[in-house]
Amino acid sequence: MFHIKNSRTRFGVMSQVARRLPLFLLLFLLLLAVGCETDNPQNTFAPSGDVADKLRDLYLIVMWPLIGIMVVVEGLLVLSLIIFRQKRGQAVPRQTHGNTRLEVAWTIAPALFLFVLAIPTITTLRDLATVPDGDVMEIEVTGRQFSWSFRYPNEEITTTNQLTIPINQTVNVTTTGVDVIHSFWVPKLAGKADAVPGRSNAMWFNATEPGTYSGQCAEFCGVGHWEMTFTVVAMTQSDFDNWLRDQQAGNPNSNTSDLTWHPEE
Amino acid sequence: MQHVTPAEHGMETSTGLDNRKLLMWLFLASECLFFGSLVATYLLYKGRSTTPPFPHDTTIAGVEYSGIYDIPFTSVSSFVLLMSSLTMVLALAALQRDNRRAAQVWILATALLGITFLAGQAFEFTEFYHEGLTVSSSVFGSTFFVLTGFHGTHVAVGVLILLSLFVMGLRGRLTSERSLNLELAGLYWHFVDVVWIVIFTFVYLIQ
Amino acid sequence: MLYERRARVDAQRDTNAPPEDTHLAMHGESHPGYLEYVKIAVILGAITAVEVGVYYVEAIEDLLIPILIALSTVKFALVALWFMHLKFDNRIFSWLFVGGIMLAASVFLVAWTTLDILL
Amino acid sequence: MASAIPEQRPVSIGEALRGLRHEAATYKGILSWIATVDHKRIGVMYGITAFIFFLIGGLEAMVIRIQLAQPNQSVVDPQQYNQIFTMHGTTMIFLVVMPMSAAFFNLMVPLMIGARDVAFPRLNAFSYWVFLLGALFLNFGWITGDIPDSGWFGYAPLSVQSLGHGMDFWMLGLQILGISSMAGGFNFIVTILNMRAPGMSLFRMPVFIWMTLVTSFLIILAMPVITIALFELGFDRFFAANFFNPENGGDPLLWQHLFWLFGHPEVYILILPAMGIVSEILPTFARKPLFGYPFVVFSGILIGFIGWGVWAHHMFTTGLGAPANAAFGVSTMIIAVPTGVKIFNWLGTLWGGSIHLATPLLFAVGMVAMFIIGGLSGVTHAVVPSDFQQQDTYYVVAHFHYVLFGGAIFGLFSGIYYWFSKFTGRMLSEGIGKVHFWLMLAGFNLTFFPHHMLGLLGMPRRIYSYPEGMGWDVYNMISTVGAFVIAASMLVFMFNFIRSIKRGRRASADPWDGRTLEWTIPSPPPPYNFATIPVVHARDEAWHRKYVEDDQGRIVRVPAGAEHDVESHEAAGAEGHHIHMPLPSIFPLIAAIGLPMIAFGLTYYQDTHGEWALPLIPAGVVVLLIGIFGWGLEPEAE
Repeated sequence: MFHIKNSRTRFGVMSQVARRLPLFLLLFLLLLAVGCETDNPQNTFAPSGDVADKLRDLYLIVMWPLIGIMVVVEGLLVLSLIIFRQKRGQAVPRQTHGNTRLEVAWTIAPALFLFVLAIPTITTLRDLATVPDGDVMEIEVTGRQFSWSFRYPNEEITTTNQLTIPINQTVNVTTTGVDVIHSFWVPKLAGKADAVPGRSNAMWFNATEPGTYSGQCAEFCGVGHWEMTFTVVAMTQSDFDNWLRDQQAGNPNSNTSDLTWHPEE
Repeated sequence: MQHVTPAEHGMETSTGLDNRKLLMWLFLASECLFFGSLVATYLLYKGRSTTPPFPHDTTIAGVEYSGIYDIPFTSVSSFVLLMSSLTMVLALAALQRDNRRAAQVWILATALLGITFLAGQAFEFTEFYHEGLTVSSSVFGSTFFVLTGFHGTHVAVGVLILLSLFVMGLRGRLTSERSLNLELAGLYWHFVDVVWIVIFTFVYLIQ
Repeated sequence: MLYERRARVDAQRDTNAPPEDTHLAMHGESHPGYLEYVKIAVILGAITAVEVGVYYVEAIEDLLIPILIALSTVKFALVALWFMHLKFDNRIFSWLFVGGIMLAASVFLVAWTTLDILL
Repeated sequence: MASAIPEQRPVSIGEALRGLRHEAATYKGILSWIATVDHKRIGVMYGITAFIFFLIGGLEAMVIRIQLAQPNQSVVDPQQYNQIFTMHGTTMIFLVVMPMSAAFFNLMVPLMIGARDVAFPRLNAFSYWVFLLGALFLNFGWITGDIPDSGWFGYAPLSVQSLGHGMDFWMLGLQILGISSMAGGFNFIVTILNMRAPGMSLFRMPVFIWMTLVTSFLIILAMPVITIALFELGFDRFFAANFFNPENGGDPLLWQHLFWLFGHPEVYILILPAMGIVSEILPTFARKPLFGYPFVVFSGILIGFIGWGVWAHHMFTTGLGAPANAAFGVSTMIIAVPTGVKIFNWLGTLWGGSIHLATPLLFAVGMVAMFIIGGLSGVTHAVVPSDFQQQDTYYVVAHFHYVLFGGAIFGLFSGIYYWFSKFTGRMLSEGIGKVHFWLMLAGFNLTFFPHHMLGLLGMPRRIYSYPEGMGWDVYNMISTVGAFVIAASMLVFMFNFIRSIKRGRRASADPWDGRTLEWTIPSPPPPYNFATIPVVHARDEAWHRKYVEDDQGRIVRVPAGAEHDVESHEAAGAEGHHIHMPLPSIFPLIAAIGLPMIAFGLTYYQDTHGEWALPLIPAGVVVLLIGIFGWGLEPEAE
C-alpha cells in the first residue's frame, strides 16, 4: 500500500527548495527596490506630506514584523517537508492528535501580536480624524465623469484637474461626486477619500515640499476612469499668493490644464 | 414533494428530525435575512423622501401633507392575515386527528383569508398609485412597494400551496400520515404572517 | 363518492371523540388543542386592537415606539411559539429561526449605525 | 407510505409520472446525464462546467495582462477592458470557485459521511441545472454584445447608469446563480446533519464535512442579502426606483453595505472548502491525524461567525468615520486569529509525520504557503490608515489573488489530484502533475507578487492603461510573463487529465492509504456507494480499520485477510439492485429552464422592439410551475 517512489520524483526536496529560493529572493529584492525608486510619481514609499508620511511609517511598522512571521512560518513549512519526508520502509509515525497547551499558545500569540498592532492603528486613525489646529485651507472637491473640480470657498475660485496649494499649509478637502462614486487620491500626499454622490467626505493633508504631485481617481467610475488623473501643485506661500491673484483676476496664463476625457479620442 | 429520506427506508435520520422539516426551518432562517434586508432598507430611508405623498402626516416648509396610510383599513387586513394563521393551525390540528373534512374546510378558509388580504393589498396599491405614489416617485415609494410587494408575493405563493393541498385533499391524498405536507405549508404560512406583524408595526404604525 | 363517504365517517368520528383525546391518543407530542389555538388567536386580535388604539392616543406619543415594538414582539412570539410549534418542537428549529432573526437584526443595526442614522 | 385509499380513476397523473420516471431510469448516454439525480454524476458535471469557466475566466485574465504588459497599449478599447475585468471577476468567483467547491461537496459529502446520496437528490440536480443556465445567461452578452461593465462588485450608481443590457445580464444572472447556491446550501446542511452513518457523531466528521457545513450556512444566510441588493438594483434599472438614486434621497452606500454584508461571508464561502480539502490531504500524506482537530473545527466555525462582523473593511475610504473604521479594523484583526490557528495546526500535522511528497500534498502545501502570504498581506489591510493608501490599488489585487488563487484554487487542485482516482478508477500521472505544480507555483508568484509593488507604487486597480514613467512598467511585464506561465501550467494539467482518464495507471480502492470512509469503497464507487451502510467507531474511521496498536504500542497494519470492506462490496454487486435508489427525473431541469426564460423576458421587454419578450415572463413562470408540480407529484422512488 505504501508508495514505491516514482523515478520521476526522485529529485530531492532540497533541490526543489533550492530551485524556489532564487525566485523568492528575487521577488524580495524587488520589494526592497520599491523604497529606492523615489522619483516615481505615485510612490507611496516616497511621501511629501505629513499624512502620507504617517501612513508610510505605519505600513513599515506593520510590514517588517509580518515579513518576519512569513519567513519563520514558511521556513517551518519547508523544514517540516525536509525533516519528515518519508524514508524507505519507515514505520507509521506516532499518531499525535494534538497538544492543547501548544495550540492555546499559538492562539494567544497572534492575538497578542494583533492587539499590539491595533494600538498604532487606532492612534493614527485618531490623528487623521482630527484636523490640526491653526490655519486650515478649505477645498471642495467634486468628482464627475471624468474630471475633478476644486472649489476654494473662501477664495471664491474653482479650478479643474489641478489643485494648487501652498506648502506647509493644512488643507482640508471635502469630497463629493455628481454622477457616480469616485475617489480622490494623491499617493505622495495622503490616502483616499471617496467622492460619493449625495454624501460628503472629508480628509486633511499638507505638502511639505514644493512640486507637482500626481493624483488619480481610485474608484472605478466608468469608461474614462483610467484617464481621470489630476495634479496637485504645491508652491511657496508667496508663489501661491501670486497664483491666487492671477486666478481671481481671471488671468488666462494660470495653468488649469484640461484633462477631461473625450470619447472621440 | 416527497424525497427519499432514510426514514422512508425504515432508517432514522442522524438527528431524528425529518429531512423536509429541517429544510423548511433552514429556509425560514434564510428568509429572515431576505426580509431583514428589505425592512432594514425601508427603515434606513424612512423620512428621507423629498416628494409627496408621504406615509404619515408631514409638514415641510410650512406646507402640510396628510399621510397616505389608511391605518383602519390596513388594521383590518392585518387582522385578516392574523386570523388566517388560526385557521391554518386548526387545519393541521384537524388533519393530525385524521379529521380530513374539517382540515379541508380550514385549508380553504386559510386560502380565502389569504386571498382577501391580497385583494386588500391590491386595493391599497391602486389607491396609492392614484395619489401619485409609485416605485419611482420617491424613496418611500420604492421601499414601500418593494417590501410589501415582496411580502405579497410570498402570500400569493402560500395561497397557491394551500390550493394545491386542497386539491390533493379532494383526491384523497391528504391524510394524517401525510400531515407533514400540511405542517410545512403551515410553517411557511405562519412565517409570512409574523413578517406581516413586523411590517405592520415598523412600516405602518411607527412614524 | 368514496371521498364523501370517508368524510362522513370522519365527521362521525369527530363528534364521537373530543378532539383533545383523539389527539393525545394519536400523537405522542404535546401539541395544544383547538381551544388553546383559539385563545391565542383572541389574544393576538386583542393586541392588534391595542396597537391600533395607542396609535391614536396623542398623550403617549413619546412612548409610542417602545410600546408598539413590545406589542409586536409579543405577537411575533405567540405565533412562533404556538402556531409554529416552536414551544413544543425540537430546540434546533428554534435555534435556526432565532439565529436568523438575530443575525439580520444585529448586522443591520451595526450597518445603519455607521451610516449615522442611529447614533 | 402509499395512501390507504385505493385509486379508482383509470390513469392518474401520478401513474403517468410513475411510468415516465421508470422510463427515465432506462435512459442511456446523454439522456441519462440529463435526468440523473446521482450526486457523483452531478458532482462531475459541476466540476467540468466550473473548469470550462475557469478556462474562460483565465482567457479574460490573459487579455487583461496583455493589455497591461506595457504602458500606453490598446490591445482592446477601454469599454472592452472594463467588460473583460468585470467578467473575469464575476466568472472566477461565481462560476469557478463556488461551483468547483460545490462539485467537491457533491462528490465527497455522501461518501465521507457514509450515505447513499444527498438528502434531496432532485433538489441537487435542480441546483446544477440552475447553475448551468444562470452561468450561460450571465455570459449571454458575449453573443449580443451587451457585456456587464461595472465591475464584479457592481457599485451603484454606476451599475444603475450602465447602458445596454450588460448589467441586466449580470444582475439577473447572479440572481439565478443565487437560487442554485442556496438550494445546494440547504441540501448539504440537511445531508450533513441528518444522513450521517451510524456512529458518526459531529465530532467524528471529517474536517472537510465541517467546512462544507459552515460554508453552506454562510451561503443560505449571506445569499439572501445580495439577492435583495440585486433586487433593488433591478428595480432601479428597470422601473426607475430610487434605492441608489441620491437625487431622490437614495444612498449609494446602501449598495456597498448590502453587497459586502454578502461579500465578506462570500470570501469565506470561497476559501473554507479549500481549507477543508487541505485538512483532509495533509493528514493522509503525513500519515498522521490532523493536529488539534477540535481547534481546526472551532476555528472554522469561528471564522464563519466573525466573517459577519468585518464587511465594512471594504469601505474604509467611504467616510464611515474613525470610530466605525477602528471597530472594523479591530474585528478584521480578530478574524486573523482563527485563520492563523488553522495554519499552525496544519504545520503541526506535517511535523513529526512521515511525509509522502505526492502531487496532492504538493498542491496542499502550496495552498498553505500561498495562503500565509495572502493572510499576512490581509493583516496590513486591517491597519486602517495604511489601507487608505492600499485600497483600490494592485496591492489589494495581490492580496486577494494570494487568497483566492494561491488559497482556493491551489486547494481545489490538490483535491482534484487527491480524489481523481476515486471517480475515474485511474491515477493522474504523478510526474506530469509535479511539472504542473511547479509551473503553476512559479507562474502564480511571478504574476501576483509584483502586484504588491505595483500597489505600493500607486497603481490603481481597474485602469485600462497607464503612461510611461510611473515606475510600473517592469512589474507589469513580469506579471504578464507569469500569466503565460500559469496558462502553460493549465495546458499541462489538461494534458495530464485527458491522458490519465484514457491511459492512467489503474487505481486501487485506496491508493493513498486514506483515512476517511470514501477509501473503503471501490473506485469508481457503485451507484449506491455503500453496499452496507458502515458503522463508524472513530474519527478517521477508514484508517482505524487498517491499523491497530500491537503489544509494544507500535502501530501495525491489520493483516490483509481481516480487511473485508472492499470484498464485501464485490459480493454486494449482485445484490446491488436490491438497494432502493432515487429514480432519475427530468423535472429539476424543466423547473430550472423557467428561470432564464423569466430573466430574458425582464431583460428585453422594455426595449423599443421588445414586445416579443413580454410573454416570456408568464411562460417562464408556467414552465417553472410545471417543473415544480411534476416534481411534487412524481413518485420519489421505486
